[in-house]
Amino acid sequence: MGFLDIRNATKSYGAVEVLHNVDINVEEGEFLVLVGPSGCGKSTLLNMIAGLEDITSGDIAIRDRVVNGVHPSKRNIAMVFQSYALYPNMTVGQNITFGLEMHGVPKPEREKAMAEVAKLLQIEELLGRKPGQLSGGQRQRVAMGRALVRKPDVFLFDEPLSNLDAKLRVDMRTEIKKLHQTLGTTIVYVTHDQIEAMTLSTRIAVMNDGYVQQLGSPKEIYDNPANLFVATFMGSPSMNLIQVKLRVEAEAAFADTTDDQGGKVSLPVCGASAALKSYKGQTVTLGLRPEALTDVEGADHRSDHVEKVQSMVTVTEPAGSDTFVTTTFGGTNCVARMRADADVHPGQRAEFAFNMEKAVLFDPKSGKRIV
Amino acid sequence: MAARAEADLRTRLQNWIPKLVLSPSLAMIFVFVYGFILFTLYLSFTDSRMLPSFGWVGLENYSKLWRLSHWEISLTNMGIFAGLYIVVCTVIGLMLAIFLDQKIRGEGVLRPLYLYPMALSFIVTGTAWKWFLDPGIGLENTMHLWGWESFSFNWIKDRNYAIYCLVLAAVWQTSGFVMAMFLAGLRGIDNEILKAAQMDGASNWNLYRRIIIPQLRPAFLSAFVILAHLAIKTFDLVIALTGGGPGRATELPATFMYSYTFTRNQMGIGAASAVIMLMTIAAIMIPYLYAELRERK
Amino acid sequence: MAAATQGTAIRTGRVARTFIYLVLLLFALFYMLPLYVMLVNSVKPLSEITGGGMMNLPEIWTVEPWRKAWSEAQIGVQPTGLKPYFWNSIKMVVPAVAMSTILGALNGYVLTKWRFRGDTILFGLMLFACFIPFQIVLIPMARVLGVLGLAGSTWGLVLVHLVYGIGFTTLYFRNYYAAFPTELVRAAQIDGAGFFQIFWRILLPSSGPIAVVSIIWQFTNIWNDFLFGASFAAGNGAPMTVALNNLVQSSTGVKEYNVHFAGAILAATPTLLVYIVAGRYFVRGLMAGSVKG
Amino acid sequence: MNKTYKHLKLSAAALALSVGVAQAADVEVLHWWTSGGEAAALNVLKQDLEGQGIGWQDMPVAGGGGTEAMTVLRARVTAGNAPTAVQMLGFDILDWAKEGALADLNATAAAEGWDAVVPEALQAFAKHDGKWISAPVNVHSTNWVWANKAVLDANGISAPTTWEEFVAAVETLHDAGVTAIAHGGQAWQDATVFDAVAMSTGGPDFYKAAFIDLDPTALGSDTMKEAFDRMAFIRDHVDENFSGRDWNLATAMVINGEAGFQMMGDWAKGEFLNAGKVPGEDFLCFRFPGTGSQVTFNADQFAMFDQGGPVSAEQAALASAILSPSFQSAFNVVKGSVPARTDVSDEAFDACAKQGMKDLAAASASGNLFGSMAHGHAAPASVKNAIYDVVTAHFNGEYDSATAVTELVEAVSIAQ
Repeated sequence: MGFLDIRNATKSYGAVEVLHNVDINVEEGEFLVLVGPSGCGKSTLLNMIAGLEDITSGDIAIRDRVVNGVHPSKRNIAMVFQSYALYPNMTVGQNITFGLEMHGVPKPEREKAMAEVAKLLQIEELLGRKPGQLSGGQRQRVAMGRALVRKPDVFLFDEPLSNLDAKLRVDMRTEIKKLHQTLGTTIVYVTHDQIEAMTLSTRIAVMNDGYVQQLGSPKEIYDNPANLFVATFMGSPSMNLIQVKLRVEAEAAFADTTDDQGGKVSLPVCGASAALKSYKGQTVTLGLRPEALTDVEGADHRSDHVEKVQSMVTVTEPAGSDTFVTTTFGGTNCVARMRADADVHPGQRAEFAFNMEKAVLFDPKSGKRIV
Repeated sequence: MAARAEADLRTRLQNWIPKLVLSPSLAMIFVFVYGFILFTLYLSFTDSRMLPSFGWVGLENYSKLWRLSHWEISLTNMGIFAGLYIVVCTVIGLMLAIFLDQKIRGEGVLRPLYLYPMALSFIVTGTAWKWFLDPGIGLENTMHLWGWESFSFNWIKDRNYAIYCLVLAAVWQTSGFVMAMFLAGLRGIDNEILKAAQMDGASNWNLYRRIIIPQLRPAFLSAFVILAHLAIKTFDLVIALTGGGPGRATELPATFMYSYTFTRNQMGIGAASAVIMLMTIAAIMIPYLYAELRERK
Repeated sequence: MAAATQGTAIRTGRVARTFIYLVLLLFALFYMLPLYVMLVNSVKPLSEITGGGMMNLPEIWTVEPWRKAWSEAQIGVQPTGLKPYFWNSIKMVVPAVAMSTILGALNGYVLTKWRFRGDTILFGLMLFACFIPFQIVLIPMARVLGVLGLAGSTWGLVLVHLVYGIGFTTLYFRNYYAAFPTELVRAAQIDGAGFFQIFWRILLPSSGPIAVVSIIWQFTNIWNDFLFGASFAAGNGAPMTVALNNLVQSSTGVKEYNVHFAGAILAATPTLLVYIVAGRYFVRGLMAGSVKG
Repeated sequence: MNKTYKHLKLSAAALALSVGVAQAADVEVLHWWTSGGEAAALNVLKQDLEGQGIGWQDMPVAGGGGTEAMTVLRARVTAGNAPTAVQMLGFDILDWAKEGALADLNATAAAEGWDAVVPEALQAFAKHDGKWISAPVNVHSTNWVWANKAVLDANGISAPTTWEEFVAAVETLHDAGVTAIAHGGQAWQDATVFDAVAMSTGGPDFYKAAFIDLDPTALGSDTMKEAFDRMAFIRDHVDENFSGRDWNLATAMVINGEAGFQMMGDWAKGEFLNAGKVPGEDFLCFRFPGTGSQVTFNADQFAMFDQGGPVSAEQAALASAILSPSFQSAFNVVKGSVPARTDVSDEAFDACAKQGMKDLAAASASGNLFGSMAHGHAAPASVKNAIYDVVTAHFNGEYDSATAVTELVEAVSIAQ
């Protein structure tokens, strides 16, 4: 039994079910990120935790108290909104203490709490201003201050960084992480940005079409995606997916595909399970992250399963730290992540190193990973 | 298993308060608007004359109504009046709004000048308008005094043209208001789009025709609703300017209804005409409301 | 909102600008005309008016008609002028405008921020109610007011204007609040603010522009109403328009046009003032809400 | 008693404690006399009552010759809050009497002998079912012609007494370049002229058959067509701008010598007098040509609304004050009309009024006193307005006389 329990929660609007039997337990101090494309139900779920949307069936419990039907203000939660939702007619100080005021906290205490939060977030000099006079980053801090001052059981963040420019977003991301580490608070955080999900979370729930596709630590999600959706959604550039034919020879399994010229490429699959072998002779999807497809020099030396294959380079995209190289395997475009100084040129063939230890295979029909 | 917290009192109250807050307004609307409409519908089937009475006469009032050339005239007039009024107000309103939007010096003075007629009822301005339109003392006379002897403006006296005088005065009253609505719409348009279009080499004319005016759709719709509603309710204007004359040339359904219900003691026929008016309004407004409200959902 | 005073980015040439100024000025003259006629004739002696020349400036200027219209013109059997009726109107208009605006704001708030099944239909019904011709409600309304014991009282009139005004005020506020970020309401809910606290502390302080539109609209309509005022007010409680009508429409006897004009302007002063004082915010308010469909 | 009103009255009685019915010893009077002279005259009545300790709550609603006031009255009665006394005309009184809404004034009438002094044709509108239900204030006669004496003299015209003479006079003026007839093109003014023209064309029996008995044969007769033709003649001899003009502006045209004649009720006299004109010297008043011995009239009366019991002392006092010879004289001198009782001294009146009083007495005695159709004393409001529609449409050239006759028959039948 967790700190925040979501048990079999379902949400329907009329006859349309938008959230299907969600089960998540969040431990105290955990940083759970709900990630997924827009319309996947992540914000609905957050709003249900907040009490802003009714729960159609199932339960949500905070500290073992079922909060279905409990007013948002009685759940001891705080929320940071995408638009920050700062009250435009109040000063920053009033914004921060409004919640305390509504809960009947006496003025001196409110002032004290406000001062602490302002210090923590370094917004002391902004307290007398109106939200209209603040920059995006400042508004973001005020919004967090408003949440922090309540000392809630659970913090809810609804895409809090999506209105910031790229640089600020990275800074604020770090700041949020730091706050979480300092204060040890329990956080549920909604985003559509998989990098935010990866960097911030202790656990991620990837959602799509109202289902939780996979719940796990960032590493689990990244390395062992449960299905094709998770595989492609997480990671940038996204995972290369190559249609391969599974060939089983005695204990070993091979994924057969072609290079850019139609030449045969056979990649040994390491640690083939019985389940995998049952796909013998069938077409399956081979998933390989760009960083597992590199130039030879850049290949992971600890890996014993590096396969080298020649193929034509179509596009190179130097990104400073790395160079992304596009080529073709099995008729699909694949992106390889090479070292910045790798000697590759569009229109020339180059040698690609496949780190097969990192390869995952999916059933192309169900999209599920073959374990 | 955790204790199940029942929806607390406050939460349940919070669910009811919005409906409670809305209910007095709804109750008032249902009684004073829809209740009265039903009452009027009922009256239209009765032999009510001076006061409501409840002798059922079926459709007699309707058949009488359609035999009255008076009623036909007021319907035709409504068509002419409403059509012209809405179109002219929209055109003038839009033109003034576009012109005022050209960084005009003195906009602050002009805007209230255009708007103020909306503040005045025709009980107030009726006499002035009557004078102004009267060839004997008004514009025509003034022009003659100023030396333009051949000037002629006697529409109000001509039963074929008097209805246009109503349009003129009505346009005077509301076109400024329409201007304000369009101006608000224009000010809401993103200037970057305009800059982009200018770089694309669009002439001012094309800019307005192809880019700006299409973006004013909401303003057009709001203007239409307000103008249609004012056109249908036009009553004071007719009473103040022409009294329905010359002859019956400027009777409108609202004056018809009033006259049959109150001055002619034929409340049944008055109610029948009201029902037909309401049905007409409904026929125009319900599709509009349906489209508008569904879209926004 | 500074946008309300700035024009478009479009450039126009010198000739075009001259033309535009010309048209704008012409229309300004057109709009001013009736007011000019009223003003100029209200400061003439009657003999000058009957002598013709309605556009001419007075030869002898006089404020006598104004004084007469205000304090000693014959409205009923006693020469009271319009003065007492002015206060009657104020007593009716202020509560009616205030109540219809507040109710409209609350309705708009509920219909946008506390949506429930069927709310759109209810709103549609409220909106359609704006179109009811007032002539048909006179008799049933009289009956209801009689039953409620409000016949012949100022509160009866306030009720009538409230009923037929909330459709419009609700429309204005609903469209305005539709553009108001719902997240603010949610944030306030989480902060523990209740239904009315959210309305009072969060929405209302930001409702200035649309409140101006609603107040202007209601004030003008209610102040200018004649039909209800004449039918539902008792004699000495009659509003300004009824008194003005009694002054202007007297059946027989000499028509003192200069007094009539002075009276008409007097009767229109409050609405004119409202337009002049609040007019600056009017376009702003329309921008902020009511033209967004 | 009509059911509708009874129903209303019951609830009115139930509410009487909480609302509306004027406080004891007060009368609330709904009227539309708001112009200076009228209101001043009414003030006489007010002071009379106040002398008896009865307060006067004024409820003036001007507009449309009383139509606004009638609308308000209906709202007030429907609300169960009827005024104590209401100024009313002709059929309105009878309609309300039929609803059982009016108080019985028989006691006052008997005590003061109204039956003997009020002309019988007028009693027809003041009594219902043998009971007095209203107190007549005055009698206006509507078939007057007002003429500018100087204009007539200049063209060698004397007051015409027959239609032919009138035609000749009008044409003389027309040829002299003077607007022959001053007229205001409003439905009630058109109808006022039509009243006199019809009386002149067809005589009193025709008038009665057409407008009072609403006999379709009379309405559709050739005589009626002839009347419409005469209207067309009049239409041809009014000025260009007649449409929509107020009657007093038309009167001003006669006063200023811009026009020769105006056909209008006796209230027009006030305009002449106010302009400092002297009857017989500056202007002439005479009956419409061909109606020399007839008088068409309308009469303002005050009806007392039944306050849920016998007539109240205040109402009786008001009624009695209205019929008192002193008030009748004082009021009518100002108003231009003649007293509703025939025994009032004509001492205070001017020449035209003296003439009017004589005519009234004579017409009443000879059975030549008829209610004016145009002013709601011949037929109910619905019929009156239906006739207005046709007369005004014809007058404004919407259709010819033959069509007008057919339309008239149709319109009257729909309105009944």
